[in-house]
Amino acid sequence: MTGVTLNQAIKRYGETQVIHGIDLEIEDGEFCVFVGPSGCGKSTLLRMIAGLEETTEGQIHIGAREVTHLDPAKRGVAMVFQTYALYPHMTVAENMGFGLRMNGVAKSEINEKVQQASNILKLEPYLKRKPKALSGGQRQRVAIGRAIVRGPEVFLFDEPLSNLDAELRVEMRVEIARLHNEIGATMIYVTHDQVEAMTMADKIVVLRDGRIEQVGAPMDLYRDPDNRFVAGFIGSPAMNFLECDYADGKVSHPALGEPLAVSANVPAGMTKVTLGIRPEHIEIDRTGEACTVDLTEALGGVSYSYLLAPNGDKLVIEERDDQRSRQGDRIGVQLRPDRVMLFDPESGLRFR
Amino acid sequence: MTGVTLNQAIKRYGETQVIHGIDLEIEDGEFCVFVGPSGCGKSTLLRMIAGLEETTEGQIHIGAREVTHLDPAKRGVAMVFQTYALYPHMTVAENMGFGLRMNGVAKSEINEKVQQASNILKLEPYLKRKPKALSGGQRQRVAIGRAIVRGPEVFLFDEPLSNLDAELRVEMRVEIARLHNEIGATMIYVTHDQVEAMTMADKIVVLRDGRIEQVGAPMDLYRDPDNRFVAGFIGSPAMNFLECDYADGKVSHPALGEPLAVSANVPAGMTKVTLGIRPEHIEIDRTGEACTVDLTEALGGVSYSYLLAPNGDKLVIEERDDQRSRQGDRIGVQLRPDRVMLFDPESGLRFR
Amino acid sequence: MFPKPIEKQPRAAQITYQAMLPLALLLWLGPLLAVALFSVKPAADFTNANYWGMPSSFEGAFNYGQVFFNSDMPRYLLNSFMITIPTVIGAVALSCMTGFALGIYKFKSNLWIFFMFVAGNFVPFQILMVPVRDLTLQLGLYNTKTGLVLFHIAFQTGFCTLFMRNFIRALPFELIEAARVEGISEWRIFWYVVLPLMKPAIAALSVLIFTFIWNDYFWAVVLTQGAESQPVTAGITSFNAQFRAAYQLMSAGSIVAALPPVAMFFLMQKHFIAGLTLGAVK
Amino acid sequence: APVAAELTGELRIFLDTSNPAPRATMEAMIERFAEQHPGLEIETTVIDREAYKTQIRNFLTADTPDVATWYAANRMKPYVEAGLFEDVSDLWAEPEIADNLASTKGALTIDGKQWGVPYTYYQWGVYYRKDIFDELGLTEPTTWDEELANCQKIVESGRACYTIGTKFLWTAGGWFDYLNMRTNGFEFHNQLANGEVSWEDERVKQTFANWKQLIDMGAFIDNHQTYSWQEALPFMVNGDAAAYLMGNFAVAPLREAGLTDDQLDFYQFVSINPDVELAEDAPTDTFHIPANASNKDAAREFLRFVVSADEQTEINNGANLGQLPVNAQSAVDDDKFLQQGFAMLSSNSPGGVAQFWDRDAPAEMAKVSMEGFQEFMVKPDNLDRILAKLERARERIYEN
Amino acid sequence: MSVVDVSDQESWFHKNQQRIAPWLFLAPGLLFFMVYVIIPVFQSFNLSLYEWDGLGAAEYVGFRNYEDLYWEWVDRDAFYTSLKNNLIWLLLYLAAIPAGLFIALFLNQTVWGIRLYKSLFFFPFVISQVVVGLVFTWFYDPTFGLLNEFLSLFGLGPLNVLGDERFVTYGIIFAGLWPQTAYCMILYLTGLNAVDPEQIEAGRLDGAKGFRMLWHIILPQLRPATFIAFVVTIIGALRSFDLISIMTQGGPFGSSRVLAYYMFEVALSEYGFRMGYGAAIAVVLFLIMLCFIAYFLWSMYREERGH
Ligand SMILES: Nc1ncnc2c1ncn2[C@@H]1O[C@H](COP(=O)(O)OP(=O)(O)OP(=O)(O)O)[C@@H](O)[C@H]1O
Ligand SMILES: Nc1ncnc2c1ncn2[C@@H]1O[C@H](COP(=O)(O)OP(=O)(O)OP(=O)(O)O)[C@@H](O)[C@H]1O
Ligand SMILES: [Mg+2]
Ligand SMILES: [Mg+2]
Repeated sequence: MTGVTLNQAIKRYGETQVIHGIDLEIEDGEFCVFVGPSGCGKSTLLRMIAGLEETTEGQIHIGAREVTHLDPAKRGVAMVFQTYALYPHMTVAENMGFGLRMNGVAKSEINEKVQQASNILKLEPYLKRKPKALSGGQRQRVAIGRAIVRGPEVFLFDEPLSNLDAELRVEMRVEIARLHNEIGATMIYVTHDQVEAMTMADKIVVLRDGRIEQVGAPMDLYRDPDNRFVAGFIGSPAMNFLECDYADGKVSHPALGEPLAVSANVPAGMTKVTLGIRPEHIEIDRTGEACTVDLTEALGGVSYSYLLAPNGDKLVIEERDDQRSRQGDRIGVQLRPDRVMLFDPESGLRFR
Repeated sequence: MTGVTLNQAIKRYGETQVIHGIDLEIEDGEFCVFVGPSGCGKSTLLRMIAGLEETTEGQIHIGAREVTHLDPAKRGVAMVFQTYALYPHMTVAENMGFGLRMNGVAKSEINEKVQQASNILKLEPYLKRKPKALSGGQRQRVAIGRAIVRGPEVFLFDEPLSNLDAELRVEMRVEIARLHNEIGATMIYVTHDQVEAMTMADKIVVLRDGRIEQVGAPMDLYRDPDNRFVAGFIGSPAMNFLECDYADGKVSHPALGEPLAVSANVPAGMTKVTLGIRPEHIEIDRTGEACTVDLTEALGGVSYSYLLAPNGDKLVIEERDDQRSRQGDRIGVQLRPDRVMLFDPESGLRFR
Repeated sequence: MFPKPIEKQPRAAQITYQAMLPLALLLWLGPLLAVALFSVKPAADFTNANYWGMPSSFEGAFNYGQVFFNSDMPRYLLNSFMITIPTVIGAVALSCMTGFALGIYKFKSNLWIFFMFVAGNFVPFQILMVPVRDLTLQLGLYNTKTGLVLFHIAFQTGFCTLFMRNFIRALPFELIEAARVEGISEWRIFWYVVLPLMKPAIAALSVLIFTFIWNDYFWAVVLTQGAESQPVTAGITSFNAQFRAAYQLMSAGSIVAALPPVAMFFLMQKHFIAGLTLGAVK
Repeated sequence: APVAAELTGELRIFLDTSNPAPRATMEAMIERFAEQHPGLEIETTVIDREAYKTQIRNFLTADTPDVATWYAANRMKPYVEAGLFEDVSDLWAEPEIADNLASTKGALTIDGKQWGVPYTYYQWGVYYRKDIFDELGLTEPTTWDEELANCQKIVESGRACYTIGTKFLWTAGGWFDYLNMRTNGFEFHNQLANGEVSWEDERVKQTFANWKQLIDMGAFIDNHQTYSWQEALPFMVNGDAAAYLMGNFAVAPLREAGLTDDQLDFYQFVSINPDVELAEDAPTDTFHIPANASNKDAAREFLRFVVSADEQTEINNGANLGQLPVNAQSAVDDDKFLQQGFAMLSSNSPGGVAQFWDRDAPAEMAKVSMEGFQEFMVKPDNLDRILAKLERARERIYEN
Repeated sequence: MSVVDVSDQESWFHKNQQRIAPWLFLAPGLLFFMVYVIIPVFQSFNLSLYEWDGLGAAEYVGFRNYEDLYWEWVDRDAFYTSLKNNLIWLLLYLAAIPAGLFIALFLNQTVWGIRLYKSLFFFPFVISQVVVGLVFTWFYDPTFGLLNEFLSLFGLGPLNVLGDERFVTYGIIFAGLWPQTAYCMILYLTGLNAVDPEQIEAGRLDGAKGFRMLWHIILPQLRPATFIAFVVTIIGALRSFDLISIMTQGGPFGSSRVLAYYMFEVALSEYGFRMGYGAAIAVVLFLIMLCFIAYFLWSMYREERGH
């Protein structure tokens, strides 16, 4: 059992509290991704798990052991940094074997482990090179290799791909996913990249201001967010939100024409709700005239139109077929009612 | 008339020639985007227009004036740099007014113009700040403001958004597009971002190794590329290319099952052609078994599946509906014949 | 690049520039060239008031021979080396450690200790003169190379710490964190991770300190006297007393005294300039 | 010596005679002393002459030798007052020394006790280019008027009368010594050195007025403030200056520079005020026993040995120090300058013998005043300001 | 809750490693620095209240030494001269900054062999001030110095720079400017390397050229280099000792003294050994320098906070 459990974990820097009592259970072998806006505490949380930051209050367990105040070295974790943090004066092989060497492991054993890891990561041709002589992707692979060699129970990644360019990012993403399949260790991964989070995670943890907003599988979060923040954060382009009047199970908004019946447990007496709908769940009604196309962006296979509702609200819709809207067109929209979500305008909580 | 015309423009650095006789006509008020792989000469070309690089041979006209050997300041152009290149010791207002000040414009007039520009870009609250105290997006806006204030006939942008993070990039993209609509000046814009090129350009110039591959409106390039390079370069995920046998107007490939009839003017005697098809123009035939799903990536509204053809070729397909493939599935594919393109395997030229 | 690259300017400007470079250099190094010229002249040239003309005969070998075989110069040179080299080693070693401590660890008094080093580095060293002299006397190290070396090490530690700490600050902190996660003790992090990365700084600093110490005159005068322990800067004054008004010998002596740092500078030019960039401009 | 044979232990001797010739002389002398005392282990340390002046402060308090060289008069006063020198009045009571060294006793006496013994001294005076004097038809002057007349002729011939280099100040002190002693007498000079007379005293002003006469007529070379005494030698060698007021040690470099004894001669500084007796500068170099010495018996024996008539003859002869022996029983080398100097000091210096300005006046006062002399030589018009400054310094320095 | 074993010495050290380690690393350097630099500063303060000739016992005299300094100031004596000269040094030495900038601009090109030129121009900084002093002494020599040969070409001179109390300080400062300019030059050369080329281009587009480009765009970016050049020049000016000692020994008649030299002269030279008085002079010098140290530390503090 080498899952990771956080129990009311709190982090303060002097007066300012940046992590507010996080409870989280990460299963053995799970791939868990932390996402959230910049400054929400993703890195801090990860570094608390690694032991690089003191945990102010609460407990952290790795497997059955409590590690809250343990030395980083003793936690059985390995970390991969955004900047790779390779030792520039050592060759790839030395980089990977360094931790073992310092801990007095025999040469032959080190060699063997380095060999294994470089096998997995296809690093053999580069073992004798210094990091300088490697490309960004290769460096990142070495950093991962260094983590693997130590055979940790938990891997920690802090935005490991954000220094790579788009193409390489895709490649390495696939690589890390493959690695996870192969060695099956628990992995915790911080990113702010939608695509990485969606495609790699078994479980996504959405953080905001040092608190967990929602935890769940990627498509669960996409389809079934708990609140407006998660709904808006996951998915690109972001979900559209319209402030609507609500009455009798129906929402009305100038953009919609007819009030729309939505099945959601809106508490009695609510007259205003926030409606959420993703761009791809809006269909165009070319006979309608309620909205104006403000701008269209054709990306090739898909295009996005930015609509202005009669009351000035904005809506993004996705169009796929070749017959697309043009700037200035007046069109109507129809929302797929099963995809419409309603949120409390105050708290942002979703009415399910 | 303030279009830009390049006439056999050539640039050499010592022995190495990096721009090979470019002929290009950019209309007055047009938004022209240069794209191409890294090192193809986009920046060099832009800087030749700006006058920051000597033009070795050929002529450059801005409007009716020949400017080939004119001082940058005298060309009536303004440039926005990737790194913003704001003067760190001047306030926003001073930054924007600096060019006018250098040209001896009266204080009151400078103030007025700065005011106008900051109006357009919503920079009023920041006029007194130093660039250090601004966010990336604000800085970029100031850089644009500085360009506007000088009232140039031509705006030049060199990857102006690539230092911003994803969200801001979208925002600023819309902003620049709006600005172009508003002031209607000629703009030349260098980027390597697909989305920017597709959404902003009136005209895209695809460069490769210092030569123009194709010039045209974005969707024209997307739908009707002249050659394999352009076809592969424009669109994301990239077009799939399959090396096929060709006979009697039909192409055959292990992934396809039946040979597929394609209408294209393939020269007589050709037995091998390269077939190109975009991911969104492939349909899944769940009864088929020719291909294996190697990996799927669900991004929410859309998901991409990476297929392995029986002969090991790779194919990416886009799936939108909720019933998606899973890793290991065996499926067949059907290409939309009207969307299939054929290219000469040698020269890469398209058979239309 | 500012000013505008000369190769982008008209041919005439380029040629003028190329021609002006050696001229300017001659002018700039004029005084030194004069000394070099003096050092190969025969004594007769000075009595005949042929100060600035060509040597009437080339006496370089004789003059330098005098310096090396007929004066205390070799001893002074040797002293200089015996003072400079241990100082360089000591100051660099100490400051590697202080720089590491101040650059890597977060503790309350960190910044204050750092500032203390910096401030001490800029203290007018005259204020240290009397107490340091007394201290050295009490330690029985007055007029010994050791006494001079110890003080130099201590005083240079201020500057070196400033330099090293800023250099270490600029290293990616993740490297240390990575090592910590790997379970490497602090001492070994210093030894195996940080020290190898500081090689360029160490090289740069060594050259700098070498020059500083070699050229030190003040402390040489305050803490030592006599040929058995004085370095060449102080030695050259008594050398000059010995050969008073023998300009050719004084010149030769000066050239000899100036040579080692110059040689050092040329050998390690790259590091030297890098060192100034790092240590100073930072 | 009768008691000598039993001496044992270690004898450490510090010398400041660092120039090659004197060094060899002293080492040879010590060698001879060692031969007489085979039981004694002698260790000699030679320290650079300039360095010695500051180092003596250190070794007198720590790591002390048994015998050390130094200078007489006020120069030894700080150490005597600090109790760092041994009282050797007992030696001076011994007839051999009492009888033969009487002439230098005063220079080594403070508070009525003697604190060391001299081993050599040398005369000061005017060294001049006899050939130039001959060329201009001049003779050695003896009075101030003759001096001025001579000088006038020399200046008219396009030369300076005197070369001098005042960069290190003390050479100007020599001029002041002579001018003041000749103008106001030895007693007055001593009082001034001891801070008993005001610098703004009319008599002092008279001294400077005499000096100014020379300055105004261009007697001294230009730019002397930029030269050391050695750097001023070439002016004399090249014939740009006719004379040099200097100690006898100047003879060697002048000879080395190629002047023969035919070209070079010596005369006593002229008398100015006929009412005062002639007095001379004759700096005395000395040996002392530090108070912390460990082998004082041997040290005393060494001092006796140094001043003995034979040794004095030996070490001061032309081949060695080339200076004057302090023992009246010794023979003076027949070098012409030594002979003249010896004659002058023993028979023509009734006023007394001064040590030299920077040995007679306290160090601080010497420093400030010599700076003043230098300034005066360059800007004689500043005299009042200079004297006011010296007077202020006097008030401060002698106060405690 | 599992408690870590504290009984073992090893493990206690390990547990507190991060807290103890910096002090262990600091200890030797700090010890040295304390003993040789920090404590002596305070000792000097203390000593300045005593009168002591370095031999006997020190006598407490309170502020007597400072009082004497004050009177020297009032009487325009040595202390006054030294302080005045120090101010002249401070002011004129700063000329090294524009001069260094000028040479740096001149050399900031990429022609063949420029690297060699740059290092040769840096040369004067590497050689000892003792040698520099000697060289310039000859340069100024009233009988054969190059300066006078040069002046005589214009029918001027002769000038005895080092022998004339009106010129001597300027003459020495000029000699000092030679290596100091080289130092500033190298600082500016490295600074110019770091100038953002895009800003220069932006400036060109904005129509700034030549001096206006330098003033408005380059100089502001060279601020860090200028700052360091300023600091090292000020400190160099206040520390100036070697040149004076070699070239004039404070003369003629003490007119080229500065505090640093005066202090040495008073405390340790042949006629000196007024230790307390010397310490008092050093304290004054220290207080002047303290303004600059404080300014420097304050700038650094702001920057540290900025990060
Ligand atoms: N040493 C510190 N002292 C005070 N506050 C800190 C410190 N380190 C981080 N913080 C604060 O803690 C919060 C969380 O920072 P953290 O680096 O964990 O954010 P993040 O989610 O990783 O952001 P990003 O996506 O930008 O990396 C931020 O508001 C930050 O300002
Ligand atoms: N000063 C120079 N000397 C020699 N070659 C140069 C110089 N500047 C650019 N080049 C070469 O010119 C070519 C075009 O460079 P340019 O910067 O225009 O490419 P780019 O298309 O802007 O690339 P990127 O997308 O990476 O910015 C490159 O191959 C580059 O190596
Ligand atoms: Mg982070
Ligand atoms: Mg580019």
